[in-house]
This record gives sequence, C-alpha cells and structure tokens, in this order.
Amino acid sequence: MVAVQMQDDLRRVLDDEGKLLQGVKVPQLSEDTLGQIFDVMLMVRVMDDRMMRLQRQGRLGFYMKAIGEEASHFAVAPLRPTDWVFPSYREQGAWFWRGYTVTNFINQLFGNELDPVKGRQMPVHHTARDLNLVSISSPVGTQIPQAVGAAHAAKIMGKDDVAMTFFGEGTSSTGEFHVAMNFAGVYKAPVVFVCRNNGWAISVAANRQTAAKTFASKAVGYGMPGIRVDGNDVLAMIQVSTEAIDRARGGDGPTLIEALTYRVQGHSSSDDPSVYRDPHEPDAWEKRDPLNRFRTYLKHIGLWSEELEAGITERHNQAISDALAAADKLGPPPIESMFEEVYEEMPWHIAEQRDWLLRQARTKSPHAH
Amino acid sequence: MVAVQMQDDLRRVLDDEGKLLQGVKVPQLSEDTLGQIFDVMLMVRVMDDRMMRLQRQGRLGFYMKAIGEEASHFAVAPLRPTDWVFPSYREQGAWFWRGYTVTNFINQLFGNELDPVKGRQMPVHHTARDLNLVSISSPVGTQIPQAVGAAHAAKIMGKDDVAMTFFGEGTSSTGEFHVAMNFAGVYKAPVVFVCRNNGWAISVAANRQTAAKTFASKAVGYGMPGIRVDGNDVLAMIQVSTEAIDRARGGDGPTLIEALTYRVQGHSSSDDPSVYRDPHEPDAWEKRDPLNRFRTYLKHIGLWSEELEAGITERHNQAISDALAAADKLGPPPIESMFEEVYEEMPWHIAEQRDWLLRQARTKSPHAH
Amino acid sequence: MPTMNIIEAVRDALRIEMRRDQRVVVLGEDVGKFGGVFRATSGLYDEFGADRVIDTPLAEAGIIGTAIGMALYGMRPVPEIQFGDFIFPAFDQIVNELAKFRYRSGGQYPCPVVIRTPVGGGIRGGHYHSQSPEALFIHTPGLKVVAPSNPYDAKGLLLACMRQNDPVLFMEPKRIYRASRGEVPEGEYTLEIGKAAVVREGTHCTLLAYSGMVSIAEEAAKKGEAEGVSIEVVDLRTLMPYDIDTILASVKKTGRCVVVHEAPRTCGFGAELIAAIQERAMDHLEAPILRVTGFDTPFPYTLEHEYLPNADRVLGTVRQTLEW
Amino acid sequence: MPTMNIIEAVRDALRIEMRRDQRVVVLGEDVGKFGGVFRATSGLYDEFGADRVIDTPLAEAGIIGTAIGMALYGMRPVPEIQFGDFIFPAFDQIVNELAKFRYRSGGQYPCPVVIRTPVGGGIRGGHYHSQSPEALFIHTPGLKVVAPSNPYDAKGLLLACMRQNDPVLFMEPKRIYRASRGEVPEGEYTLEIGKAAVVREGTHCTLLAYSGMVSIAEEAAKKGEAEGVSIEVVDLRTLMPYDIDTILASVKKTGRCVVVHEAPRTCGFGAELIAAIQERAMDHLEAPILRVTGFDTPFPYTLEHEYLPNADRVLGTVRQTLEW
Ligand SMILES: Cc1ncc(C[n+]2csc(CCOP(=O)(O)OP(=O)(O)O)c2C)c(N)n1
Ligand SMILES: Cc1ncc(C[n+]2csc(CCOP(=O)(O)OP(=O)(O)O)c2C)c(N)n1
Ligand SMILES: [Mg+2]
Ligand SMILES: [Mg+2]
Repeated sequence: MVAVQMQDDLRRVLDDEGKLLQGVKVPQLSEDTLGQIFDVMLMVRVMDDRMMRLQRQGRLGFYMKAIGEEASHFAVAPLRPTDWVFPSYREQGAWFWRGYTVTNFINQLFGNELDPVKGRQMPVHHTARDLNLVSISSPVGTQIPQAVGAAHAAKIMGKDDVAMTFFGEGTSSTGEFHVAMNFAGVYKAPVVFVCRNNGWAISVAANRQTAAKTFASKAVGYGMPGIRVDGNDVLAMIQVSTEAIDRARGGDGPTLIEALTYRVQGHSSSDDPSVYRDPHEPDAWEKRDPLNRFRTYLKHIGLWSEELEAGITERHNQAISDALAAADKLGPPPIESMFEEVYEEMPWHIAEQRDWLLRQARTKSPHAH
Repeated sequence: MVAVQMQDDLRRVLDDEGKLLQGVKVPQLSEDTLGQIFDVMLMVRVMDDRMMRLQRQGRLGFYMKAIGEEASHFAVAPLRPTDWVFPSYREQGAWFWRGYTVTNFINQLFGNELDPVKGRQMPVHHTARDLNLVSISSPVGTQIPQAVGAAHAAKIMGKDDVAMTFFGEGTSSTGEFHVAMNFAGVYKAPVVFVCRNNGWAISVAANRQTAAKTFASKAVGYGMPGIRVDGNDVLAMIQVSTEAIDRARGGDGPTLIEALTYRVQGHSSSDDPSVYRDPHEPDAWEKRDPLNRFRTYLKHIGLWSEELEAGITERHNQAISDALAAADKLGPPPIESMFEEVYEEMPWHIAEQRDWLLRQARTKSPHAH
Repeated sequence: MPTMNIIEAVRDALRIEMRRDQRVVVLGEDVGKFGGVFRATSGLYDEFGADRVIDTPLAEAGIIGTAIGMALYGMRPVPEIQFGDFIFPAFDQIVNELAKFRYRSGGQYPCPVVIRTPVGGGIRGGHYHSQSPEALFIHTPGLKVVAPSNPYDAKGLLLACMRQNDPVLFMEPKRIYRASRGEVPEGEYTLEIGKAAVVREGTHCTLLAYSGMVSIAEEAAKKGEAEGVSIEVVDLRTLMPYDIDTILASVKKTGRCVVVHEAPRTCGFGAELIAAIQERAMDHLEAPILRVTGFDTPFPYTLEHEYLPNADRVLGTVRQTLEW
Repeated sequence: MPTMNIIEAVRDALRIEMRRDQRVVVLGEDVGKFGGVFRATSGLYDEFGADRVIDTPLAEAGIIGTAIGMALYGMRPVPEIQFGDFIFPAFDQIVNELAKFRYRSGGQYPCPVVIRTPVGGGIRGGHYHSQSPEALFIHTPGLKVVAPSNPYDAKGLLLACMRQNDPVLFMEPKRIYRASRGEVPEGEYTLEIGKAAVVREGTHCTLLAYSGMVSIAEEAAKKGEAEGVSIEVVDLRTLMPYDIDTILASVKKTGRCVVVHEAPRTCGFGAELIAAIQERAMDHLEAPILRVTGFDTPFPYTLEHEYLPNADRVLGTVRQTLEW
C-alpha cells in the first residue's frame, strides 16, 4: 500500500482578523501595489453588486458573482503582462487586475455592437487578446489543457512566459483536468494550475466531488507539488502564486494550487442555493470574508481610511454608471457579423446564408430592451 | 505544499528465483488451485506462441501476445464466478481462468460463423456473458468507468458482487481512467482497478506517460489505497488481489493495483519494437519471467515435474490444434448477420440495406483463406 | 385530464417508471436534492433516495460510462446531461461504446441506457447552451434518437424509451420546457418509437419538423392558411429510426416539402430527409425540397432571434417551393 | 519527378513545412522515435528533435487541447490522431473549442491547428480501426475538412492546410496509404483548399467521391466505359467548404448523379450533397441522386468486403439512375 502522509497545512499570511501571522513567508509588495489590490477587490465587489441588481431588474440576461472569492483571483498578481491566463468564468478580479476595462466588461455582458466578442457569447464570457487573457468557454475544464499547450509552446520557443489557469474544484472531476495535469507533469511545462475550491459545484458539495483528502493532493498523481492555500487571504494567494510562478519560470515545472474559499451566494443569477444547502452555511464564511480581512490588514498598516474606500467605491460606481449609460446608446452587432469569422475568409455557403437572411424581413428580438 | 511520503515497496511473495520470501503474506491456495494456475499460465504461453506463428504465416489477421505478463492476469483468481471482469486486450489468462474455451477463443480470432461475436470485431476482442467477461473494446480506457458502473449497480441492488477492470499503464493517461477512479472513490464502489504497468504503451515508455513516481500513487487523488505489486509474481498478484476484493466486497471501496511487469515482445503482431527500444532491454526481464518463477516455486514444493508440464503443454497444443482444425471447416458469418443486432429489432432502413446487399453479386473477400 | 408542461411530463414519466421498475435510476450533475437545473428530477430524490437519484461528480464521460456499466449489470439508468452542449466529453462513450455494445458483443450485451438532455436555443444561452447536435447521433448506428415537441409526446415517448432495450438519446426542447402546456393523461401510456404524427393536415406543401421547431411550423401553417396556403405539418417525434412511411405519404400527397430544424444546415438531419425523399418520391416532387435551418455558424448570443428559424421564414420558403 | 505513396507524400509535406517554418510542430501518440504507427512522421524526430516531434501521453483530449494552446500562443501544431476512430475522446476539444475559438473571441484568437488522422476501412481493422467520421466534422461550423485521395493531392493540400489560419481536419485514406503511388513534385507546391477535381470526364452520370472511394469510382467508370456507360468522376478533395460549382457544373452536364462514401449512409455527407444539388439543379436532374455507401451498421470485421462499396455496386447504381 502506498502510504501517504499529507502535511495538510493551509498556507496563510493573514489570520481571520487580518493580522499578519508570525513565521510565515510574506509577499514583498509596495504600498502602491497593496493599494491597487484593494482597488481591484473593491471593483469586483461593486461590479458584482451592480450587475446582479441589473439582472434582477431584467436588464441583463445572466450574471455570475465572485463574492467571497475575490482574493483567489490575485494569483495573477505576480504574473508579467507577457504571461498568459486561461480563466474560467469566475475570476473577474484577474481581468481587472490585468487592465480589462469596465467598458469592455459591460459591453460584453450586453453583447452589444462594441462587445469585444461581438455579441457571440453569453455574459461573463470575456476575451482580451491584448492582455493575454484567453477566451472563456462555458464547458468547464476545456481551458486547462489549452493552458498547458501555451506553456509548453513558450518553452519550446525559448520564451520564459508562464501560463496560469483557473478552474473550480468541481472541474477537477473532468477528464480535461487529468489530461492537462498529466501532460504538464511529463513536459515540465511552465504552468500554474489554480483550483478555486469554493465548496460547491452548483448544488454538489466538494466532498461529493472527490474522495481525495484535498484537491491539492491530486498533484501527487502527476509528479508535481500541490499547495493548499487560504483562498480568502489575498497575501497568502500572492505568496504561493509567486512561488509557483518562479518555479515555472525557472524551469522546474508546474504546480497545483488549491485555493480554499467559499461560494457565498448562488452559482449564477439563475441559481437558488436555498433549495440544496443550509442557508446558514455561508455565515461561518462571512467572518473570513477576503475583503474584510484585507481591509483590516491595510488599516493595521495605516493604508486604509473610510474616505479612501468611499472614494474608490465612488470612482468604480461612476465608471460603471458611465459605461452603462454609454452601453444604453448602443445597438446590437450588425446582422452580418453573425456570419463573419467562422473562418478567416467567408466560404460560399455562409455568404449565401447571410445574403438570404439579409433579404428576410427583420423581426424584433423578444429580449431586446 | 502537500508533502507526500510513499512507501514504495513492491509487494512480493516469491523472489526472482521462485523462493517464498520471509515475513510476507502468502495467499492460501490448495495444491489443486496451484496446479490450475500453472495450467492456465501454460495455456497463455502456448496459445500466444501458436497464434503468433499463424499470424506470421498469414493465416491470422492480427494477434496480441501477453508473454511475460501472464501472472498479472491472475488478479481474477480470487473472484467469484458471479463477479464481473472488464478487461483490456491483453489478459488472455483471465479468460481461460474463468472458463473461456479454446474453441471460442480461436473462433473469435478468425471471426468465423461460430465466433461468439459473429465476426464483428477484430481478433482478440472477446466477449463472454456467461462468464461475466465484458466485451473488449479497442479504444483504451473505455471499460474503466463501465466497471465502476457495474460495481455501483451491484451495490445499489444489494448484491455483493465485485467488478474488476484491467488496463495498461499508458491507459492511465486517458480521461476515462480519471473519471472512473474519481467516481469509484466518491461512491465507494466495489471495484478493483488493475493497472498492468508493462513499461510500454506501443513505443512510449512508462516514464513519458506520467511524471508521478508510481502509477499506484495516483490512488491518492481519489482517496483510495494504491498498491504496487510485482506483476511477475503470480502469488503476490493473487495475494493483493484477494485483499482488494475483500475490501470491495466488505464495503470498504475501491483499490488501485499497479502490477509491475514488462512487455517482453512487440505491442501486437503489427509492431516492431526494435525501431524504438533497446533490443537488450527485455534481457533483464527474462530472468524475472513469471512462468519460470512460478515453475521453480512449484518444483520447490514438489508440485512440478517435467512430465507434468509436458503433459499439460501437449494437452493445450492438442486442444488448439483441434480447434484450428474445426475452425478450418467453418465459413464466415452469414451476410445477413452484418445487419442484425444493431438494434433489438431491425429498423426499416437497415432491412432495406440488407435486402439491397443480398441482391448484389457476391464478391470474394481479398482476405479469405 | 391534468395539464402539464414538458418538464412536468418528463418528471411524471420518470416517477411512474421508477415506481414500477426498481432497476430504473437517474444520475447526473445536480439531479439529486436540487432536482436538476431545469427541475426535471425535482422530488425524485425525496421519494427514491440517493441510491436511485444519483448526484455525480462533474464528468459527462463518467456519467455515461458508469451508466453503461449499470445497464450491462442489469439496471435501467436514465442519465441526464445538463445541456446538450455538454454531451461531447461523453461522445466516445456514447458513439463508440453505448451504441455498439449489443452489436460488437454478438448480441450478448444489450445496453438500455436512456440519455435525457435539453437541446436547442431560445433561452439566451449563447453557443454553449443552445446547440442541437441530433445529426451526430442519427449518424451513429446503434442509437435511437427521440425528440418530442410537447408534453403528451414527451411523457409517452419517455416511458416507451425506458421500456425497450436499445440505447436512446432523448432530446428535450428546453426553449418550450415550460411554455408548451397540454393535457397529459395520468398514469401509464406509451407512444410507439419510430412513428411521426401529422399534427396538421394540408395539401400544398409538407413541413417536416421536430422538437422546438414544431410550434414554429404550426405557426407558419396557420399564417399560411390565412393567406390561402394549405400546409401539412409532420412532427417527426423519433429521428432514428425516422418514420419514412408517414413522411412519404405526406410528400406524395402535397408534392412539396420544406424541412425545418434549428441545427446548422450543412450535414444536418434535413439533408438526410431530403436525400431519402428524393430517392423514393422524385416523381412526386413538384419542386426541390428546401430547408429552413440554423445557419452554418456557431450559435450566437445577441442575434439568436436572427439565427433561429421563425414562422415568416418558413412560410416564405414554402412559398418559394410553390412558386418554383 | 519522384514517385511517392501517400505516407511518403504526407511526410514530405511535413518535412518541408517544418524546415520552412519553425512554428510547425507535430505531436501525438508514437509520432516521435517510432515515427507513427503508419510511419508518417518517420525520420522527423531525428531531424527536428523531441521539441518539435512530440510523443504525447495516451490522451487524445490532451493532444488536441494542448495543440489548441500552442496555436493560440503562436505555433502551428499538426497533431496526429493515431486512428480516426480514436478522435472521439477529443471531440469536445475539437467541436466546442478548436472550431469556435476564432468566432467566440470576436476574431481575436484564430486557432490554426491541422489535425491529421487516418480514416476508412479495408485494412481488416474491424469497427475501431475503420470508421469514416467526416460528417460529424462537416456539420461543425468553424472546421475545414480535407480528404485527399492520392499522393499528389495529399502533399499539396497538406502544405496548403499548414499555411492557412483555420483549423482543419485532414483525413488520410489509410487503406491506400501505400497502395496509391504517383508522381509528386519535389519541394513546395500547394493546392487550393475548397476545389474539387474532375478526375475523369463523362456524359451519362456524375460520380461524386472522395478519399478511399475515388479509386473505386474510377474503377466503376472504367468498367462502365467498356459497357458503353460514360461516367464523370469528381474527386471532392475538400469536404468543407465543398466545391459546389464544380459539382453543379458536372451534374448539370450529365443530369444524373451518384454519391459514393464509406461512412454509414444515414446523415452521411452524401445526404448533404444530394440536398444541396437538388436545391440548386432540380430541373437538370433526370433521375434521383442515389448513394452507394457504408451501411447503417457498425463497421464489421469479417464481412468488411461486403460492407465496403465496390465498383460493381457503384456501376449498378449508376445504371439504376440511367434506367430511371
Ligand atoms: C462540461 C460541462 N458540464 C457541465 C456544465 C454545467 N456547469 C456549469 S458550472 C458547473 C459547476 C462548476 O463547479 P466548479 O468547477 O466548482 O466551479 P464554480 O462554479 O464553483 O466556480 C456545472 C456543472 C458545464 N459548464 N460544462
Ligand atoms: C483511445 C485510444 N487511443 C489510441 C489507441 C491506440 N493504442 C492502442 S494500444 C495503445 C497503447 C496502450 O498502452 P497501455 O495502456 O500501456 O497497454 P499495453 O498495450 O501496454 O498493454 C495505443 C496508443 C487506442 N486503442 N485507443
Ligand atoms: Mg466550486
Ligand atoms: Mg503498457
């Protein structure tokens, strides 16, 4: 029998009250950077709040919140702009951190004529090639081997870029997770796997997703290190991510990071978690809220004030309001755009179908508002 | 970091000279059973030899040998007849052990009118429902989740049947392996996974298949025990298999067994390993030959003699010759059979196609002999 | 008779069969306590327990792979794939395994698995919550493909599927899961697999439709009637094996035919219907058989109403065959 | 000009492009030192090394998934799937990902991956080494599908595929990998994707064929000639986008058409060709368009010669259209 002993210690930097723990590695971040992190965390919170309200008002088709999981997004903080990110659908913070604009974010949600993906994908399926943020796909797990491919390509081409990919703990059950981890191990590809263990995959609890003791322990089967980190501790996230990125860039291969966090609200705007989970379950997590903890930390070190936060919130709210106002004036993408970019050049049959459609009477979308 | 300590000890019962090791668990087998094991091991050896010669003479389309890996097949020995086996293509011994006849074996290879699968599958793709030996499929790994399903079904239906599935170490790279192991862990399904690590997946060496230290260690990620066993030691195989089957039947869930063995010859009759591996590599394994080791053991305990072995070999050879002679007189399955059993009842379009074909002039198969 | 929508009809069929036959189990992502993201299995967990209403880990290949093993062992699993778009990780298990077990084992191992999955667009789900992949499965020998368009058929056909011994892909039109309501008998009844229904008679042109497109075809027929065009609407209901007799009878009567489906046109099921009809009834055809289908693009988000066939386009295409 | 078989032509194209373009890599099971089970990549490992001729672990989803990532990053991967029958574990990566990247990213991420895979029967491989899955991929918007029938086309088309920016499924006719030999120019040349070739002119009937069936069609045409039947043979070469102009020109000339493919009939590519032709050239058709195809059964082992279309059946079916 292969006896396995786990050091199941969760890597942490801040305690639940936002105080620095003793004797742990702390990421070296400038005051500026700390401020930016707080800024982006607030942006996620404000954006989620505003968008969910829009959705409830029937003005937005669909939305997915990340409330309570924002700290985990900052695994991207130590990346270089030339590094690549293969996200799932719940890492808004990663997008804003890398420079994705509120305008692009909102135009994508509305799928309007300025949507960077031209109204072709449902809300929260962003793409930003200029930021090396790869197109989000709904089928979960598909991005994981793709990240390995990009990382391996960088290595083959002699570049020192790193690829990072995000996915939920439920997604670790897919075949794609396995083949990706396995390829990465064999090729020692410079890739960092970030598994956001938020406890739930829609209605299925993490302990029904696998019998493994931890998700990090799955790294054993691929010959790579598995690190378990407090995913509600943004400094710990950045610390372990820095180590994993350094390993990758240094040629030492991939790392699996399990970020322990919690999905405080529903899976998406279509979900009602009260049907399947104890409505009090989130309570325990409230006091471990990543924003609170980081705020307290900043307060301790004198980098936070009520006015500061109010100012940032106000700025974010304003940016969102501006983007919404601008989006309100925009129409849908032109009908022709539906037929474009299926291929680089439009083949005859698609052109024929486009021409036919353009000859038909226009009907109004039942969803237009 | 999840630090993992492996006890990478290989479970063994016999040393390389076929002597019992001290202080290890030894399976309790009657003299009769020991004799039967030897008998079936010899059958595999003789059959492989005869069939490969036929193939080389152009009389058989395709064959896959198991030479050097026969001991691993005996993981099935402790199963009850009511238990289920989901094999890959290289476990001839499991078939003969459970009572598959030489006649069926050979008729399947020739795909003739008495082939149990009616000439529908290529050689070595057997099925024996009466023996709970499930249909072999060429795409590797597909049988693994199926075995889990059968095991889980037994549990749900309140039966104490166990399912066992075999696959090569290369096949552990497939998505099917992962989803199957994961489901089995979650459901505590009564299933035993036997990974025949024979060092090669066609031309790809096992160390290019995964970066994990051992294949057994992959069990960690699924919360089940992983056992590494000398796959060329038939008594050790039976011992660890007994333990795993007992665990499964007792409600303690699945086990992964890695049987360390070696593919002494080519992948199949179509393969030429000299293109990709050191022709001397097999030498080291010759002295660990499972048949030799078991034979020496039997000799030590007075259960072997030259005459005994000659008699068995002769009997097997005779059975094969008889079956071949009988097969020689058989024709192909009737043309109509090609259209049958696609569905339980033949739908109109298949009947129409059958009738059309029957009206066409017959042509001779270029492969008929 | 009670009125039900499609979701309720499906649930009713599952409940009836699970009560009648201990071997029936449902499995899939979120089908347990939650009752499925569309609530098709809602209440079953409470009635039948976790052993027969099984929440699975997130892996479609595992859902179908284990369902196959269960069926081989003697159960009658009814796996749910949460959206038809997520069936592809299980594609190998479905087309290479499930569909082939009976045949490749020489008839020794039938594999009666009924895969339920919602298909089609119209819910603003974008490409990955809207696809109609039926052609891929119709092209796969060994599978039956059933695609009801209303609650009555959904219940009767699903019961029939669970009582026969071949693997079935049971495609549910998610767009009208709740919108399509109708009278549905209580208790048991089955509809014959492989039988189409003439849901509206007409003389000028035949419309062949199934799943979410039947109501569009009926709407077109109604509009046509107002304008003096008499359209016969055939709801195919089963796509494999499809009901060639009913189709040919209708086309021979009207002499014209238009096929409507949501899936992309090229190599869609419409192509097969056209090929089969012209092979057998060429001399009855007064015009080419035309298609109103989804376009050969991925299913879009914002412009989905432009993508989807609608009654005007169908009627316009019928007119085209009339004017040919 | 040198003579090559298809394997050699494919290898030649790969070698030329790998020399010319550093971004081209091949990856797959056994493609490295071994050179592939059909030896298509033989010698490339020695010339280009393990970084550009990559043996992968045994997982098709991993092969295609990583190839996609490589292409996004800027390389030009040419993955090999050992047999077309084993492509299904990668089906999701191909149809939901590879085919959709350009579109769903609003044009930001083209994904130029050329998947090579041997298809078709005739090598006594039974069901799992004989399938012809082209229809599934032709039905998938975003993919190109190329299916050469001879060494010259194989080389010119493969080079063309590696030099354009869309994902391609490049299907190689394994049955004639070695049997089909012909003159192949040294060095570079490309053939236009999307163009069929009239490989034999005739006036009575058009035969549409591709891949391993072109030689069968030609054999039928030769037999026909001896019996006074003049058959035009069109080798489609590219199946998506297919060459509607060449097809229509031929059918309009002959007035009759038979499609030949190995894949099962129902929902096969033949259905689409028939549908498209009758939509556009109904008034030129003197007879229904018929099909000679694989049957709607799994591909059998012993009876594969009965399963596969042959020249007699093709000619017989041509006659049927002539006598209609
Ligand atoms: C292949 C596939 N199957 C099913 C779904 C439906 N689905 C969407 S999200 C989800 C749960 C994902 O859970 P997890 O990976 O833990 O991520 P989280 O939502 O918790 O961030 C499921 C089942 C899907 N998107 N893709
Ligand atoms: C899905 C799939 N991909 C590829 C193949 C081709 N193939 C047949 S056997 C084999 C190697 C299998 O190696 P392993 O699992 O170690 O088993 P072994 O042959 O050593 O017993 C490969 C790649 C296949 N049969 N199925
Ligand atoms: Mg989760
Ligand atoms: Mg092996």
